[in-house]
Amino acid sequence: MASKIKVKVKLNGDVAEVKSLMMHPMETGSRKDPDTGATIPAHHITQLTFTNNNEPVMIVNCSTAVSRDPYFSFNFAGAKAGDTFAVSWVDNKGESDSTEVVLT
Amino acid sequence: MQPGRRLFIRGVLALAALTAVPRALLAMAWPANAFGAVAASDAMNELFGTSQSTPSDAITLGAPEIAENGAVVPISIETSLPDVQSISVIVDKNPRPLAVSFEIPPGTQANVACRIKMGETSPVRAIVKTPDGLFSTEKEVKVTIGGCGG
Amino acid sequence: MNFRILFPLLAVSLLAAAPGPLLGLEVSRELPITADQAESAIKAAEAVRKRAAAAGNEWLQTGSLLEEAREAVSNEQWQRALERAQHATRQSELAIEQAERESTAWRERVVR
Amino acid sequence: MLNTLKLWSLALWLMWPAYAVGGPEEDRIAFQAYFQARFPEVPLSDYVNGIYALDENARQQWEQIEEFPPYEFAVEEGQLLFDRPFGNGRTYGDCFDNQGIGVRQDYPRFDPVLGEVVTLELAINQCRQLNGEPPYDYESNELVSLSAYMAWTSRGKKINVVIPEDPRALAAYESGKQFYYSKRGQLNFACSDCHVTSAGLYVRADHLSASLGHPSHFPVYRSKLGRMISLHSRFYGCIRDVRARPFEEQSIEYRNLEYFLTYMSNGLIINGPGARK
Repeated sequence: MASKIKVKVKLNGDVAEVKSLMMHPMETGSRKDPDTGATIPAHHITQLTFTNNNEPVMIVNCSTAVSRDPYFSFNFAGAKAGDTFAVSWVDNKGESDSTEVVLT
Repeated sequence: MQPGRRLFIRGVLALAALTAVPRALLAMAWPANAFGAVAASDAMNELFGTSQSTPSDAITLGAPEIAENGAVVPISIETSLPDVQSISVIVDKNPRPLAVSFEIPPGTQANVACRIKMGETSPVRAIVKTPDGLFSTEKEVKVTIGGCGG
Repeated sequence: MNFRILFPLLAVSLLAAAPGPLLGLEVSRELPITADQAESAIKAAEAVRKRAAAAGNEWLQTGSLLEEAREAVSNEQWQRALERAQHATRQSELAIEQAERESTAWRERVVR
Repeated sequence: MLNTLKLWSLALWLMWPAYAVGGPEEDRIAFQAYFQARFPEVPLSDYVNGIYALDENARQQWEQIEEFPPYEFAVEEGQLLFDRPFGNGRTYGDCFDNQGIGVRQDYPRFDPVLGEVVTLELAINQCRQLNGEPPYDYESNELVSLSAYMAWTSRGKKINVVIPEDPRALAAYESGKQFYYSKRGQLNFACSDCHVTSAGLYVRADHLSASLGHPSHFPVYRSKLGRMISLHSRFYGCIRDVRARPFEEQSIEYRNLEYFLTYMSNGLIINGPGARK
């Protein structure tokens, strides 16, 4: 399946401005299914890693209090056109997703 | 409740061991104990070894006064403090107060934004870790009952 | 202006929420309700619900009241079935009145 | 015979201005003027932003969501579906003007053959059936994603709903208008009670949006639900909220309502898909 991570990186000199959005339910574990009344188990991203040319530029540790379809933005220095920028996450069920873009 | 939670945390740790560790670049495993803490001070202790932080004007916390939607509260944190190692967000009145924690390698600017959930009106605190210690700022965000849209 | 909205709103919702006896509905306390009475009340409620629906204005709760009434019948709770059916009937009657009133009253609200 | 025809034409010609004066165009002008008089500080073009035209605090949060809006997934998915040919080799584009790109503003439209109002969602399903494909469920992700993509390609286009000189079209408009202004349900509310009379006021802790511009930004990603919803799904929610039994999506009632409501926003631009709480 195609990655459900979207990433937009804007180069501003050597500073990369990163915005990323990913599809994930981010279930809290305290919601109940409206039809069955059963508790929906927690299902959330635990850790996100952003790398530029394989060097980590940001690691985000998440709880269930990060909103559904999480969004993150940050800036890092030392980027240039042609760099390979990658985003990946793992969640509490061991699922994962990743994507990469070449900076322009 | 407790055994269940411990089991959950063990599960998470096991998963982290299985999936995350091979990625050698990870700085630190997911801090399960800090995220599992029910009291904000416990979350701080688990994450930093202390629950004390120094209020700082050098941190700007962007958060709405009244959240349009408790499920999606946009927040941003920016600081001019040097050598920032991490930025963490604590929502005191959430069932698990530690919401998110950004680990910031050298070269990355201390300027982050994300969207979080808030169960009720609560102080939102940004905790910034530097080699000089923990610094913080806070802002109260009101969460109201929605109208038809909410 | 707010009262113009609130007042009818309150009146209608109070009426609709009120239990049968308050509305002067015949809910006998002395004689036990028979299965026939309960079932004919449901039949009547269903008929008037259909009229409200045909007027394009069935209320939200009416269907579930009728469902509760039928469930009560299957549990042989005739009194409960009758009350639910009568509540549903009253809702549909009010809905039909509302639709009839609105068939002309809406014109006064048109932005001119 | 010829004279009779001429007489009729003359009569129609004489009647036309009278019809126009009491008709949809006069309604639209009055509708837009009402909001402009009510909120003189809000530019007409801002009504496409719904509640965010009237609620500054909520607007700031919405603008942050728009930095990277969650509906982008639906737009992407919609484009994939839109470009994928049917089993017979034809495509959605073949069913629409301009290959379906930038046409959202022309919907809903009156179909003289069917004699009914056809919304974009209905037209998408008609296109599928015409090409031997089963229609989508109106609440399906596929349909709402296709609609999101088609709105996306129409951003900036002026809404241009046409009511042709056909008594059935006018009747459809009038029926939508009656629906809009009629009180219904146990709470005894008309659409206009909230979104005209009380626009900008509180309903519990939220502000009520103005109807002007309502149809410009659908479908929308509801963060409460974590998915995209259609305009008719929003109608469904509103009708349920006033405690009336809602109609089904794409029912004739909702299509006529959309026809009236969208006509009221003629001249504003399409800015869908949108993001809402």
